[in-house]
Amino acid sequence: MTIAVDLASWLLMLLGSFFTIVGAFGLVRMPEIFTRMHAASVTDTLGAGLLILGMCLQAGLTLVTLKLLFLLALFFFTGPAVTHALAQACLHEGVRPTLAEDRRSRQGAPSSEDGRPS
Amino acid sequence: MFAAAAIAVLISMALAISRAIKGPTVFDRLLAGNSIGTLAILLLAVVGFLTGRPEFLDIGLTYGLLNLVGTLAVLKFFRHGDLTYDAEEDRPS
Amino acid sequence: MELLSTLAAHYNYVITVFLMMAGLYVVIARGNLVKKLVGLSIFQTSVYLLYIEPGKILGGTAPIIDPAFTLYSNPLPHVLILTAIVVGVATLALGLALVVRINESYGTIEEDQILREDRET
Amino acid sequence: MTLLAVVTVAIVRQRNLFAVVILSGIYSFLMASLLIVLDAVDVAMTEASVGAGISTVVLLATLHLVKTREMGPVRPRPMALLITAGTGGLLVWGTFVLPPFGTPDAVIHGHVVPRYLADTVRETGVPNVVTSVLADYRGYDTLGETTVIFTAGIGVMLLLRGARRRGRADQDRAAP
Amino acid sequence: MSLDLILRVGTKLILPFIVLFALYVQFHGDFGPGGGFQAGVIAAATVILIAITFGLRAAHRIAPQAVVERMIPLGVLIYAGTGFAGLLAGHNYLDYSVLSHDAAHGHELGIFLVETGVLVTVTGTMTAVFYAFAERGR
Repeated sequence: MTIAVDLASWLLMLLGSFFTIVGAFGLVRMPEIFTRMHAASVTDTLGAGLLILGMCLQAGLTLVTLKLLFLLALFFFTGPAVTHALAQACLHEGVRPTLAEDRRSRQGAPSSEDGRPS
Repeated sequence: MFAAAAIAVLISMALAISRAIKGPTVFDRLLAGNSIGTLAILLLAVVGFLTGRPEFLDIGLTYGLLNLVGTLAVLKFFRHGDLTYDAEEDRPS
Repeated sequence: MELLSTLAAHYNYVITVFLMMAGLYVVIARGNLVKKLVGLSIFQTSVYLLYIEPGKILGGTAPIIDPAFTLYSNPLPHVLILTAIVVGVATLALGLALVVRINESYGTIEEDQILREDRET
Repeated sequence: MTLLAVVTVAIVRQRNLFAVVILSGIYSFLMASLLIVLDAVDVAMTEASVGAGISTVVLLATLHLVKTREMGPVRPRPMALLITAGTGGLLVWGTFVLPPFGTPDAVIHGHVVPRYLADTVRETGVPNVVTSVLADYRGYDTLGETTVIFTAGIGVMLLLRGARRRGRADQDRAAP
Repeated sequence: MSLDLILRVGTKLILPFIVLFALYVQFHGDFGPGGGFQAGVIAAATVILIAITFGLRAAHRIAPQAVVERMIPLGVLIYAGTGFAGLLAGHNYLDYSVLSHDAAHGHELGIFLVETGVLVTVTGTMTAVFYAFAERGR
């Protein structure tokens, strides 16, 4: 029984680690901000979720598990909120640039300039 | 197994930091910063299990909450140019 | 060769000193007052590291008494640094308030321009 | 640890102050993770909450009030570089006499700490040694710390609130 | 304002748990990491979060400025008063043994009171600093 639980948790943690690294690679390799957001959300949901589930299985039924689940809930609530706000801020910035000084610093890398007025 | 997970999280962290340093826009940096916050929490949990004292997840919760506050503050600042702007309140001139 | 092995044994101190010097460089060389304050806080964090690092014992755990463990890291630096962090954030807030006031009366937060205006008056 | 150094260099080189703020938040997270590894859980918690939360917000609020870009030219000042390099070299040389990392028989583990570790549960009933030393054995320190926060809060309020009233009176009306 | 809808609902869901967590950090500080200072910062972060998502006025409704300002000296007074309790009973300043019939319990109680003082001061100061900076921008 314990071997089965260990095996399952190891599998989950391996998968979680894999997705975490995939997300981080996406964060580096993706060409622009919105696609990077997708990559980062992989880390936030799949990677963190699987890792935490694996650790839950390791911890058994204790206060630690409760805290881990609370952490998971925190990720699931805040991740979308932050990503949504980030995307909105990007769009807002692209459509109506309010900070002129900041735009000037961005002209060096035009590839990241998305969200132009549609 | 925990060691492998810790190494994976560390590698991800390094990649995210490279994005945070390179990142052409402020939003890239912010996204990377948020990811680093998440990864730091994961690293903390994994290290806690690695050293056999997993009671320290409170710190992880603190990280999460404060990460949320910091990121939202920056975003709010960028959208409205003001930290506490509220669209519903008619501002006294 | 001996120098290299000594360096490897003290690698943490080397990094700490590097951080400290980075903070010091920012404080000395940069004119922007906000940047100076950020540099000051980097310097502070490096000092925290300098205190915490000797307190760590390899194989020890955090100093919260538990019958399952016998070897604990040194709690005394933690206490001192806890106080230092609090004082640090108080200093940061006060310094930023001063920066805001300086910006209001001078119109700039660059040290060079402030000094120039002082000389002219 | 090396990651921390990289982020520091980035902070030094960055001119956009927003990016500096975000990077310092990242720096603070990394520092907190490092402190966890060094067993300083209380300190890590404080550092994370202060660095990532309060400092970021306060710095942003300041940036809202002042200019957001650093004006001066980013040229390396040779004198400052020389001074920092010299001081750094001396300090590294000085650390060579310190005991190597993580040895349990270093000098600082010998004096009062064993007593704290052995007696704290019996004397105060609090298993967290950091809390007991902070609030009990070294209570005067903490009283001073609280006073420092108190003073800083008073100072910030004096600096920012008083003048605002006067400024508004100048501009709009002589409201009390 | 519908643009902020997701943010507001998410924050509303999270907020009570943050307050609960701050109290947990405060009272569990004897047995795990945490204590007055950390709990104070988290509580102040709650107010800041409210101010960010719902506007400064909402934050003022929840934590009025007068209350926040009075909290700063109140915490110092709690701390110093705990010390004077020992002094009045004929012991040294900040000696907690007299607070209870048992020395260990007295110390425990003393640590608790002291941490409460730190909590009150830190919450007040951080919130007051944030208010001062935020109102300056108006």
